[in-house]
Amino acid sequence: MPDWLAAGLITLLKAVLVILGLLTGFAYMTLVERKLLGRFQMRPGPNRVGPLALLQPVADAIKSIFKEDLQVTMADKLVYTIAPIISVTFALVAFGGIPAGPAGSLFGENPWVYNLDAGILVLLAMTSMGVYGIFLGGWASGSKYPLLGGLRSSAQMISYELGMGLSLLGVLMMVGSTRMTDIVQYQAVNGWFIFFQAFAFILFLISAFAETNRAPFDLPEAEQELVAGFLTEYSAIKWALYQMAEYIGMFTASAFMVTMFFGGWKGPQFLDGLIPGISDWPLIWFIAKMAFFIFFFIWVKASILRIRYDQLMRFGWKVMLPFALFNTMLVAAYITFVGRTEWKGGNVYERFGLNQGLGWWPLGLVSLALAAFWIVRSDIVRPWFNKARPPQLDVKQHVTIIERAGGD
Amino acid sequence: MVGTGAYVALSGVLFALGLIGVLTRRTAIMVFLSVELMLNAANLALVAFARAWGDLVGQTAVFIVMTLAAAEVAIGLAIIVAIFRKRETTNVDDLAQLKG
Amino acid sequence: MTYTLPDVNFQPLMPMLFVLLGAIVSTIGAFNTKRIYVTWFNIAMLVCSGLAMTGLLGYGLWNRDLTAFSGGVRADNVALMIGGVIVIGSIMSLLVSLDTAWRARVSFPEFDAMLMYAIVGCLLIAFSGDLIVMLIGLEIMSLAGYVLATLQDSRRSEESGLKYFLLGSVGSAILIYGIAFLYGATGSFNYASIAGRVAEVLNPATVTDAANAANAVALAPNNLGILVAGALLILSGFAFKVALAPFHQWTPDVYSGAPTSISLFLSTVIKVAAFAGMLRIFNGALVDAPAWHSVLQWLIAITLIVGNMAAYFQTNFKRLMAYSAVAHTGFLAMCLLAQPSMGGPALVYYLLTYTLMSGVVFAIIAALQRNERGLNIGDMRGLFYRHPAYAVALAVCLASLAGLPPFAGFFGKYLAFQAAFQNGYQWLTVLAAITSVISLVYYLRPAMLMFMPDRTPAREYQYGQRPPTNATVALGVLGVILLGLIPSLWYNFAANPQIWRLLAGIGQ
Amino acid sequence: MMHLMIFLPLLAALLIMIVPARWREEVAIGSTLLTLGLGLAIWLSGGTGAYIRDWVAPLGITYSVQLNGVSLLFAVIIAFMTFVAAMYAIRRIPNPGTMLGLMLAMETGLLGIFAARDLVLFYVFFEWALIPALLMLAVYGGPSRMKALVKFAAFTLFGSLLMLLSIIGVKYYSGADTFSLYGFDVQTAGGVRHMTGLTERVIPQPVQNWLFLGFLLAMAVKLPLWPLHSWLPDFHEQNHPSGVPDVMGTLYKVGGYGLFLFAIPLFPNAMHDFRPILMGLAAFTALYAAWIAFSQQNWKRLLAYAGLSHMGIVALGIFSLNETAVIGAMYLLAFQNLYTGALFLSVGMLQERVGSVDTRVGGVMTQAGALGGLTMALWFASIAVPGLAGFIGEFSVLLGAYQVQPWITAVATLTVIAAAAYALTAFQTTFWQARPLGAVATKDLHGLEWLVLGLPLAVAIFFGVYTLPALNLIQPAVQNILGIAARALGGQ
Amino acid sequence: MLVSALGIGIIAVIASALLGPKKGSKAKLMPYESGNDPEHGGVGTGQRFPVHFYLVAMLFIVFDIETAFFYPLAAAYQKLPQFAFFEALTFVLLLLVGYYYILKKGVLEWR
Repeated sequence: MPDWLAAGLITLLKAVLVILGLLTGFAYMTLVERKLLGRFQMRPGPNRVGPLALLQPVADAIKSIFKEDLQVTMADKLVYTIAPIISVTFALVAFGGIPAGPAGSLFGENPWVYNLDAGILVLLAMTSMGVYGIFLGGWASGSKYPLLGGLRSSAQMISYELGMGLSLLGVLMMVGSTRMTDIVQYQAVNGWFIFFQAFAFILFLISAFAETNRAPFDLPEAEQELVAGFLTEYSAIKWALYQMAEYIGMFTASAFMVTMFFGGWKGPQFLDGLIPGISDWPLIWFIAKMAFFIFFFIWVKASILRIRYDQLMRFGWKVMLPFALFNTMLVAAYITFVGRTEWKGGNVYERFGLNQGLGWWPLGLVSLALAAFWIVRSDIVRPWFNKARPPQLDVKQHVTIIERAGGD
Repeated sequence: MVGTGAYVALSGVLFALGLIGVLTRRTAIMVFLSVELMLNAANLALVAFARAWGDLVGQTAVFIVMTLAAAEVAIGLAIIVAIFRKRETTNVDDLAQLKG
Repeated sequence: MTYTLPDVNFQPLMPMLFVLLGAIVSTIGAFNTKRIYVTWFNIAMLVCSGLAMTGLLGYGLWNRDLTAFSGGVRADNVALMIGGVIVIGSIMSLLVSLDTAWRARVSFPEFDAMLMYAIVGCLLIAFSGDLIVMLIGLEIMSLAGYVLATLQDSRRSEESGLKYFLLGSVGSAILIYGIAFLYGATGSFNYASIAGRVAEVLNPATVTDAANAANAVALAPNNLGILVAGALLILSGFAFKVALAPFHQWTPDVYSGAPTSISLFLSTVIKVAAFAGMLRIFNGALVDAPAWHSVLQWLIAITLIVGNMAAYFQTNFKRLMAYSAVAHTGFLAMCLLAQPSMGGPALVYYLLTYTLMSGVVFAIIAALQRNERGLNIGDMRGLFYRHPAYAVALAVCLASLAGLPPFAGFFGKYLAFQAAFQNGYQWLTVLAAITSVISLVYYLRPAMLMFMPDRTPAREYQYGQRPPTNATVALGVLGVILLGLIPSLWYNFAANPQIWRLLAGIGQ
Repeated sequence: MMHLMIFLPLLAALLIMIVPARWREEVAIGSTLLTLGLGLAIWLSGGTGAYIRDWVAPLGITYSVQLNGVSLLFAVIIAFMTFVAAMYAIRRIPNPGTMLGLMLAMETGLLGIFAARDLVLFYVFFEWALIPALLMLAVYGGPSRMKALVKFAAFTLFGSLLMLLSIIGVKYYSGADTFSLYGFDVQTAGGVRHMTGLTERVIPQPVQNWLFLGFLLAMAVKLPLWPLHSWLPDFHEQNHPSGVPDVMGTLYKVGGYGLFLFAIPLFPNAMHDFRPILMGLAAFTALYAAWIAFSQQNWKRLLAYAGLSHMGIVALGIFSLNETAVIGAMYLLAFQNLYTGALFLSVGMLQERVGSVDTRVGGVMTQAGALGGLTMALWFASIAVPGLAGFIGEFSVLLGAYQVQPWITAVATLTVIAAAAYALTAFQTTFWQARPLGAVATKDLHGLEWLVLGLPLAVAIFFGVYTLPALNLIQPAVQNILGIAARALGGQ
Repeated sequence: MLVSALGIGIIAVIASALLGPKKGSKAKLMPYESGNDPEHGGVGTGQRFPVHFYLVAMLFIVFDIETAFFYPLAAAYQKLPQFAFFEALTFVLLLLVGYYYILKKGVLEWR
């Protein structure tokens, strides 16, 4: 068997494994979510199908396959069918680029399906492809509410994509590579980025919630607003595919956050003192951290109210974008003016007689302070996006124009 | 390893398709999309030539062309939307107001 | 991996930075102040830009041939002269817009902002040292131009804007594809190195650099074909931009569909900039390249015939001027056929005079028209007895456009003819002379009608004469007469053969 | 003095735009008189030398002017006729400011044409003079002036643009340094450098023919030669009935002069080769125009065709390249302006009195004897009655041309007879015959009008009898020019 | 990866199409508009949506390209000389000009 074929087959095998894993994860996550939400709301949650309702997802799956697949008369048949497939496909593909362990840790193979130089870019690109699924689905339904819902969801996703992309730039500048394994390795050596880029992390977290259409940004599912948004005319398996895409998106976002800010597959180094090698246990740390974020997603859904659509958009454009940009420039300035010696009279450490080994920590402090300030004094931030100002017609100018026109 | 010629040929095909689209399509949006196709053909050619010359400048140029394409999209859509909202047509032939 | 810093030098950028400052101020400052202040500020910035080019601001750009950003920006004398023309045309546009923009309902700061951005693009083309910078400038200019053409909230202007946009973007796409090919054939975007590589491609024996030799050999069989294809694609792309027939179809619609003060801008400054690009590429980078001459001469021939014949049948003066712009493109492009040392100065001279005379004509149309459709030729009967100064100015500029001495247009035409004639395109000059006769007829009709006494009530806007327009007209007419009587005022700067050798990067 | 003479009228024209309306006439008459005086003074001083300065140095375009010989004679006559026309204009045209301004502007153009010794400068003045002529027609013209205007301008420009091409070609192919006819020296850093003029070089032959054709086309339109003449009658017919613009238009027949001064020295071989065809064309033009004139019933068209017929003779003389004929042609060209111009003015007077320029008015002589008499005298000059200036020129042309192409000249001679026929017929139907019933009484000449018709007639008689002053100017110039041509021909 | 992911989606849809019941009725297949009869005729027939969405789309394109420019810069930032910071600053400032403009124009206001 030629090498390339073998490599290809192994890749395919890994892909299928990841997908099956994700699908199973999705199925059980629905269960977990319902259970947890039940707990949060002081009720038992699902508890009928099988022990601990463990068979509930299976029942749901069977139901959605055997359910009647409605197709609205005015829909564009082809696009209507393709849209959910697009959605789920790219959601699945996105996950494949995230490394779950060091090279060769998965039975001698690499624990990722693909590892590209531009890993982060690919990941962002794949996640943004989800917009197509949603927009096309809404448009192809041939109905008013799905159309508007689809538009709104798309607008929301693209708006927050900016904040998401920009908030990662600080990390990229510090690492100097867009390859995810490099980023993880860097964190293993220098410490997790959550310590240096707390502010960026908060921005990223919020964007991730909006990107995955999760509460408090789950406008597409806001029944009070537009029925069920782009999902209004979907049912059965297609509806299930959209749900699948959403949950897988959540997985991806969690994994991404873990990789970027929480050291990826590496455990905390200080634990090595207790149990040697614990920080390198493959997959374990990764899945554990991911699980925390998935829990976090559900936690937030249970705790925070859904925000209004105009608030959502304003927040995205007026707060996320400028702050993400600010954060980027902050890091850039730090690198240039603090960490470099070429600035007049040596770098800042030397000038103030500080220890050169401080590394990123001052930046981390600044970032943390910023994040804390941002959260604590959110009542100052809030009016920036909360107050709607109707566009005003400059009456005076208008009148002057008419006067100067001399009645012509 | 695919040769430069093949890439250039492919870009030529794309460009020709775009040009044909420009010449035959009557909807402003479709003409516009054809133009985008032509731009991407240029990008492909640039990348292929950049590889042939072992030179990064060509790839930088692609970046700039992408930006230009985006700017064109923004402005083009704005114009098309402005007209669409007034006239409910984007058919180039319907713009009878101005005949060459 | 090592990174080499581009040589950063803001001096050659100063003219553009001034204009950019104006653009930015119009973009963000206009929320707090009236448009008129913004416009005056912009005019001041343009003047500063012009001064920066002439070197009156404490440092000189003239004769210094400064470059920046690895040769991406070149402030050589050619750039400075064309930049001067651009600035003059822009000042005229802004002055006219002060009077007429509110009548055309485009009197808002965005108008100024777009205009200034377009000027930045234009200057960037003139100052470009490689294809990328030229492309960026061209696109800034074109995109702002599309917006300008559409800015007025009327169906006419929006449709013309759409037409402009669609055809313009097709032109850009073709141009970019051509640039890609040129890069493929020569491996560089820089004009000077392209010119060098063209020589190598044509004559591989001259290759000196070993690395280049390897590359040249690797691509050798295809190089010449790719080069020619690239040159022709770029030529067609520019033909769209400068409105050479048969790529001119958008011109009359856009020029007559857009508000007149914008038509002024589009037909002068934009055209000047597009020609600057052509000059840079065809008389600089590709001066030795084969094939494009012979295609260009046919394009010019078609342009001359189509432009002049079509203008002959127009009854709307604004539309007539639009076709006249097409016809003049033909004359202007004749300069490109010649050797740079001869065609270059001719083109620069012609561009200035063309800007002045076209500017005046559009300014007067803008001032006197009752609506944005422009004046009908019949409406101009007896104009001399109602607006004598404007009528005389218009007559002077029309005579100049027709190429009658002692006005500047004559020398422009003379130089263009001479350039083409002495470089072996005698048949083209004969054709140009014959089509000029047609052009004379269509310029003459409105010019003469103005002087014919008329008893019917005035058909133009009565309160059109305002100080800024007067200033524009005075500037233009003065320029047309002075340049006609003493062409050396401008031509002597351009005639130095040294600067045209530098255009192609020879002798650096 | 020479530059002052050329540009004084233009300054006066600009002054007319500025000064109050009531001073305009004084300014105009004064400046024309002054110009004439300057011209005569130059004549008395024996002409001026060549004055050459760089104009557009990189292109070799110079400002080189000279008033001597033929050009001096022409210049003086133009100054004189402008003065005469201006006198008539202030009496005849209500609110004549614009007209006077245009006339003066045109005078500068015409003087410039004759003074120019640089091809491009010549072209510039050539076109310059066109503009006031067009404006006169536009402002004061008749009902269908637009057509006449377009025709006039299109014909002229068609020729002159091709001429521009040959001007470019002349310098390019001859290899001269400047467009000036004569070479000159310039001070440069490296010492004195001689800039070769056009007459110092010879244009190679096959090219010379083409360039000559381009040049000829412009001159033939202006002259005009058949078949490029059709703008002429329309132009005169549509002009202001007073005839003042026509006078300027008549002066404007610079084609012959251009052929003489530029074509002969620059394209001698081509002219020599084309001589039979060109002479035939000229003779045909003369005869054809006379024939057409015979059937005209509009005085202005009639005069236009008469002028065309004269120009045919002039062209015949120039193309023959024979010294006698060329001298005659120049003589005729110079004085034809006088009497044809004066005739246009007399037609203007006639129109003022009877309200029409029709040749069949009848009986004017009975009431306005002086008008009729002076008109008749001018007609005699026009049809070359001996003792008047026209005769000298026409006779010399025919005499000289006969030595070159006897048969063609014989045909041309018929023109003399035809001229007598059309002139006398028209005169008879207008001035004699019976006055139609109910026609208003016509007044005779009064005041300035005597001067307007009398002065040109006096000059025509003077030069018809005493030719020496004019010949002294013409003959050396012609010999000089033909000498240059002969050198070029001999060198071939 | 792409192939298998695509496969899953397609298989699911086909399975459902084969296995699920098909008993559509007119009312059931009518677009849902809160019980009202649908107003217009389906996909691509002159449906209008607020122009604001176009604006957002355009703004996204512009700012996304800006982000795309930032990525290579960020990846190479540490190896670049100090000049890179000022270049980035210029870029961001120019971007902010546009941002300020749309902010003042009220494009980011939602009603």
